[in-house]
Amino acid sequence: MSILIGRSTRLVVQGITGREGEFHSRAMLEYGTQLVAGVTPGKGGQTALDGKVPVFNTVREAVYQTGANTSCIFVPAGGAPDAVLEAVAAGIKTIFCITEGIPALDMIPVVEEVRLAGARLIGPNCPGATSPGTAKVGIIPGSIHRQGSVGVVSRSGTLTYEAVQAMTDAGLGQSTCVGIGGDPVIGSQHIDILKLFAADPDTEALVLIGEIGGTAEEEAAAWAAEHMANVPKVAFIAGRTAPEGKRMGHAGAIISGGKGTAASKVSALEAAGFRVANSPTELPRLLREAGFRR
Amino acid sequence: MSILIGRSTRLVVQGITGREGEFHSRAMLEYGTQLVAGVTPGKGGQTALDGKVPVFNTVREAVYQTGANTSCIFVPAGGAPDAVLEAVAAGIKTIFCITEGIPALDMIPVVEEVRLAGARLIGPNCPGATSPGTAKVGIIPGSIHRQGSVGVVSRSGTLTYEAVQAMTDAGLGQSTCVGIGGDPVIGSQHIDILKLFAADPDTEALVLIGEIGGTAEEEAAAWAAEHMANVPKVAFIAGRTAPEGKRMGHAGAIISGGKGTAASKVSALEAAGFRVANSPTELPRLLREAGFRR
Amino acid sequence: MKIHEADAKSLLVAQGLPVPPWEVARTPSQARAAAVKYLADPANATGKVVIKAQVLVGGRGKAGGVRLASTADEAEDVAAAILALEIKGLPVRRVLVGPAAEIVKEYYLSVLLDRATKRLMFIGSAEGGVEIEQTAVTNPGAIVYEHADPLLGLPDYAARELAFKIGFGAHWKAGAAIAKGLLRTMVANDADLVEINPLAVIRETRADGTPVERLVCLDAKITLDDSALLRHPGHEELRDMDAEDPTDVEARRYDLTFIKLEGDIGCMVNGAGLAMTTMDLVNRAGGQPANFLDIGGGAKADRVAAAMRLILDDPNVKAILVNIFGGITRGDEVAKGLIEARAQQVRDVPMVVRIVGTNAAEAAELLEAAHFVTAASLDEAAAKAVAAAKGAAA
Amino acid sequence: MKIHEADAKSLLVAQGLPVPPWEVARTPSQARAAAVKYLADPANATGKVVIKAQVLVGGRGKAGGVRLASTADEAEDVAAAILALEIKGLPVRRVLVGPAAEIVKEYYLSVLLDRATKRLMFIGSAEGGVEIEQTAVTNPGAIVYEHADPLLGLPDYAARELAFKIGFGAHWKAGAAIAKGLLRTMVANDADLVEINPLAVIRETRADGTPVERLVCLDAKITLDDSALLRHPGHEELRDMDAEDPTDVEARRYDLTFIKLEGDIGCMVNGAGLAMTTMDLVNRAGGQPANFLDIGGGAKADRVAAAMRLILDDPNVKAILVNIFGGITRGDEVAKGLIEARAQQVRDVPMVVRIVGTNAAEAAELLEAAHFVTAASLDEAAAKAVAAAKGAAA
Repeated sequence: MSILIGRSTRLVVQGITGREGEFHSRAMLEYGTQLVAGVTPGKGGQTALDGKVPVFNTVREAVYQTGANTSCIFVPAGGAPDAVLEAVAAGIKTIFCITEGIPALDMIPVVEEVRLAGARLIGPNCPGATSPGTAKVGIIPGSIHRQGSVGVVSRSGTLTYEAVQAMTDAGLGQSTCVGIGGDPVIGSQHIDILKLFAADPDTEALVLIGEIGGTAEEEAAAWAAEHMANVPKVAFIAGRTAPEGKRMGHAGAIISGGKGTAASKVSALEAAGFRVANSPTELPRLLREAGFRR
Repeated sequence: MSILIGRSTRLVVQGITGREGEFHSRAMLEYGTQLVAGVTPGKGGQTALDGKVPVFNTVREAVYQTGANTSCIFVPAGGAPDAVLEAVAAGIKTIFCITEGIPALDMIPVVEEVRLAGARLIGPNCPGATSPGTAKVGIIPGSIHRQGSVGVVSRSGTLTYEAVQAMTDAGLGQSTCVGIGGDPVIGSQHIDILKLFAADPDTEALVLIGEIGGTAEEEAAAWAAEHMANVPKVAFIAGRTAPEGKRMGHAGAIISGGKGTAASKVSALEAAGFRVANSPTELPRLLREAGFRR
Repeated sequence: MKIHEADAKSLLVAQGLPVPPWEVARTPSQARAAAVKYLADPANATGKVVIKAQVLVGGRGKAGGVRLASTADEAEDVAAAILALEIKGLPVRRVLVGPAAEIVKEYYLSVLLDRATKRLMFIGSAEGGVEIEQTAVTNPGAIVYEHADPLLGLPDYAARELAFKIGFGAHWKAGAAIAKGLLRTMVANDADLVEINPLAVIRETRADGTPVERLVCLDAKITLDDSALLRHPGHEELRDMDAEDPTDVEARRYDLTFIKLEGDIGCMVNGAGLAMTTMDLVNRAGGQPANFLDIGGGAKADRVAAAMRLILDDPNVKAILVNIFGGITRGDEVAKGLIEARAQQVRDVPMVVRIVGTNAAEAAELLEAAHFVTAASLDEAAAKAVAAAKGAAA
Repeated sequence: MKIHEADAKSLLVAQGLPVPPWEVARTPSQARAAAVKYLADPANATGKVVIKAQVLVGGRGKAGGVRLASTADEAEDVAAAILALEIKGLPVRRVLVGPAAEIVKEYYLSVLLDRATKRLMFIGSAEGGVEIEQTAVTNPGAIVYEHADPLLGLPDYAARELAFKIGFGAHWKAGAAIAKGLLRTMVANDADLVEINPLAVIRETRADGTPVERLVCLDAKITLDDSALLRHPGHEELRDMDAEDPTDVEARRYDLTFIKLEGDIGCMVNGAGLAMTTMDLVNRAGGQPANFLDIGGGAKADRVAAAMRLILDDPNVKAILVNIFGGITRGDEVAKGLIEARAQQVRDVPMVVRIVGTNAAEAAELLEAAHFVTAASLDEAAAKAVAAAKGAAA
C-alpha cells in the first residue's frame, strides 16, 4: 500500500496542454500512473499525449466522464488558486498543486474551501508525490525511486530527490515520497502527512526533510513522538548556515525574530526520537541505526 | 416541551440599549424569559432594564460570563448581518434576528456562515417565537398566547398574532409559535420549523401560515405529507387577491411569472393533508375537524 | 425598483461589460441626431438604427415601441411615433437610439436571488430573445442553472462551467467574463435581478471592412433591492416617476407601503401579511380592495393621518377598513391618528375600525367617544366595510 | 520586499487610515522647509518636529537616525547629520519630517500571515513602542491575537472584539476601524506584514486652542509578497535600490534567487532546499558559502551563464560549487551553460560540478570533454570545493 496515491488513483491533469503540464504528464503516464483525463478550457474534445488522454473543458466534465479522483495542477500562478477551487467543486478529494509563485493571500480562501470540502491539498509549489511501483503525481523524477516501506515527507523539491536517491542507492525502498511545498500557505503540513503514514500498514520507517522557517517541523516532531514512537525516524533540516532575516528562496524559508532556526528544529526532532542527519547521504545509515531492517 | 426556546433558554439581546431593544427586552423579561445578558459595544459594564440585566461589549463576553445560549437581535439593518455573525462566532446556536430592512445580498454570506457553524437563524424581519408559559423571544405580544400543544409557524408578523389570537380565543393553546420572517433570504423556512415540530413530543397539531411568493409553503407541504401524516394540520395563505408583479410589502411577497400564487399554495397544502382556512378565524374549527381534541 | 434599459446598460458598462453604443433621446430631433451618428458609423453592419421606447413594462415590442429606421428622416419620424405612444398606461417620455445589430445568435443570461437556496443563481440559455418563462415551458432542457457561491461569488471556473454549459462556442471566454460582470453589477448595485435578453453574438464591420463577431449585451433589465436604496444615493435618480403613482412618492415619505388597486374599499393595516389577509377577506365578503397599505410597525399618529390621506386621494374609495393588531404598534396611537385624520378630511367616507392587541382598550374608548364604527373580528370588519361601501354607492 | 516607512504610510493613507502628516526630504534644506511648516502648525501640541532616517533596517533610533528639532535651523542641522549617516551599512538618502507627537499612550498592532493556521493574524498589545518580540518575552499576557476569517476577512464584530481585548478605552471605535484598515492595506497591496508600532493616542491642539486626543499610526512597517509584485506595477517604484546589491537586480532579471553572503565559495544550485543544504555542507566541510543561489526549475543555458556571472562578480569568490539535481532541469542544458560561461569568464576560478538526475549522463560527457572537475556525491563536491578554495587562497 501507500498514501495519497496508488493503484486506485485516477488522475486528471489541469493544464495538461501547457509546456510543463504536457512534459510531466507524459512522465507520469510512462511511470504507470492511471492518467485518465486532462483539462484545458477551450480544448475540450481534443486529446493529449499522442491521443492517449482525453481533454475536457472543465474538471467536472472530466470527473463525470472518466471517474477521475485525483488532480494534478500545472496551471500558471494567476489561475492556479481557481484551478484548486475547480477540483474541489468537482468532488476531487486529493489535489496536488505543482504551480509556484502563487501570491500567499490568494491561497488563504482556497485552503479554507479545501478544508470545508473535506478534501486534501498538497502544495502549492510542491514536487508532488510518488508511490514507487504504482503511481507518480507531479514532477519528481521516477528514476530515483525504489519500492519499499520508508515514508518520505519533505518541504523541498530537489532536496527531496537528493534524500530519496540516497535511500534508493542504499537499497532502502519507499512506500510514498511526498513533497509538501515550500510556500507559506500550503494545503498539507508535515504533520498531516505523518498522520497518513502512521495509518499506512506498509510504511515502516519515516524520513522527514525540513528547512528553516515556521514551526511545522516542531509540530510534526511532537506528534510523531506521541503517535509514532516505535517507528524508526530520521530527519534532515536544511538551512543551518542561513542568515537571519533573509528569505532563502522558498517564501517560507526565513528566520525571523530568532524563530524558525535549524537548531530549534533539530533539537525538537531529536527530543521526539528522530535521528537527525548532517547530510542527506547520512539518512540510510541513521535509519538502520534506528532499527530499520528492510 | 417546545421548540427553539423554553426553560433552558438563556437569552442575550444584541442591541439591548436601543429604543426597540429595550422595550421588547422588558416585555420578554416580564413574560418570564431568562434574559441573562445584553450587548451594546461601548456600554460593557453597564446594566439595562433597571439594573436587572448586565450589558457587555461583545457577545463572546456575554456568553462567557452568563452562559447565554440564544440571541435576539434588534441591531439596525446596517449592523444586523454582522450581529448575526458575532452571535455565530460566539457559539450561539439559536439566533433570532428581528431587524427589518436588511438588503438581501447582505444576508447571503451570513446564512451560509450560520449553516457552516451548525447554528439556527430565525429571521431576519421576523417577530420571533413564543413557547407559551416558558419563554418569549422577539416582539410577539405575550398576551395573545395560551399554553398548549399546537405548533404555529408563519411568515408574517401581525397575521401570526391574528391566527394565534383566534386559537387562544377558541381555547386551543400553543406549544411554540414561530414567525420566520418575510424577507427573501431568511435563516429558516417553514420546512425547517416543521422538522422541529415533528420531533417535539408536545406538539400535537400544526398551524401553517403562509403567503404568496416563492415555493416555501409547497416544499413544507410535501415534507409534512410524508413525515407528519397523522398530525392534524391546518393552514392559511394570505394574498389570494394580490395582483401579479407587485411586491406586497414583504420583499418576498410577490407573484412573478405565474409562480408563487395563493392558489398553487392552497392546492399543494390540501394535497398534503392540510385543511386550508379562508380566514384566520376559521383555523380552530378546521383544526377540530382535522381531529385535534385538546 | 425597476430601472430603464438605458440606465441598466449604464450600470453594466460601469462594470466593464460589452454593450453596443446608444443614446437616450427625449425628442424626435435628439433621436435624429443620434441616428445620424450611428447610421454613419462604419462598424454598423446593418446600416440601420433601432429606436426603443423606455418604459418599465414588458411587451413594448408588441406595442410598437421597438422599431428600426434606415435614414435620419425615418428615425425622426419613428421616434416621434414612439414618443407619442402610451404603453400599458405609461407614457413614453424617452427612447433609446443605437445601431441596429446584425444578430448572429441570441442567448439568454440572468442572475437573480434564489430564495430556496439563499444564493444568487444564474439562468442561461442558448435560446435567447424569447422570455425565459416561455423557454421554461417549451424547452426546459435548454435552460442551465448555476449558483454563485455565497462566500466566493462566481469563481473563474464556475463562470467557465456556465459558459460551456450554455454553449457559447468560440465566445466562451467572453461569456464567462460577462457572467462575472453580471454578478459584479448585481453586488455593486444591490440588485435583485440582472437580466440580459438577448445576450447576442453580433456581426460588426472592422475598419478594414472585414466582419468581426462579438458577444454583447443587447438588452438589459435590472431591478434594485428597495432595502438597499439608501446606500446607493445615486440610484434615486434612476427612479421613473412616470411609472409611479404620485401616491407612491407620498407613501415613501411616510415609510408606508402603498399599492393602488382597482376596488372601492380603502384598507389600512399594520403588517404585510395581515394587509393581504384583509384584502382577501374584503374580497370574500363581496367587496373589492382599493389598495394594499401597510403602515408598518410602531406607527404613530402622523403616519396614520398620512395613510388616511393616501386612501382618500383615490376618488374610487367608498369605504375604509382599518385593521390594526397592535404588537409594536400601540392601538391608542392609531386611534388618535384616525380621529385627527377624520377631523381634517374633506370627503366624508364611512370607516370601520378594528383595533386589537397592545392598548386596544384605550383605543376602544377613544374611538367610542369619537363615534367610530368598530368591529371585534376581522371577518366582521370586512363585512361591515363592504356593506358601507355598497350603502355609499347606492 | 521591504518598503520605507514613508511609503508604508502612503499605503495606509490610501486605505483611509489616520496618519499624522509628513514629508520626505532628500536634502537638509528640504527638511528645513518641511520643518517650518510643521513648527507653525497650530495643531502641533509639542511645537517640535521629528526627523527620521528612511532605511530598511531596524535599530535606526539607537543609531541616531531618529531625532527631534525645535527650530528650523535645528531641523536643518539634524537632517544634515542624519543624511550623513550610514546605518548597518546602508546610506541614509532620505528623511521623514513630521510634527513631533505628544504621545498619551502607545499601542502595538500588526497583521501578518500566520503559516500554522493558514490565516491572517492580528497581533495587538497595549504595550506599544517596544518590539513585540520583547513584549512576548517580558509580558506575554499583554499580547492579544485575533485571526481574520479566511473567507469573510475581519467582520466588524471581530474588529470590535480585538479593540476591546487590546483595551483602547474611549478609542475603541477608532481601534476597530484601524484594524479593518490594516487588513484592507494588507489585501490591497498583497503584503506579508503590516505593522504599526506605535499605534498611539496623541494629543493635538484644536483651532480653538483646546486639546483633542486621537488614535493614529505613528510608525508603519510593511513588507510586500514578492510573488505578487507583478500584479502591483506601482510597487516596483517602492523598491529601495540602496538597500539592494546590484546583483539582486541582475538576479531578478534572470529569475534567479540570489542572496550574497560573506564567504568565498560560490554556490549554484537548483532548488531552495538543496541550495541551503549545499551551503550547509560547504560549511560542514570547513568552508564558507559566498552566496545562496537557486537557479530554479527548468533552467536553460542562458540562465546558467547569468548565474555564473553573478557569482564571479563577487571578488571574494575563490571556488565555485555547482550542484544540480535534475528533475525539471535537464543536466545537459546546465552543462552547456557552464561550458559557455567558462569560455566567457574573465577570472579563472576553480569549479566543482555535480550534476545528477535528468540527462545526467549527457551532462557528464559534456563536462568530461570540457575537462571540468566533477563529483559524484554532494558531500564529495563540497569537500572538493572547499579544498579548491583553500588551494586558491594559498
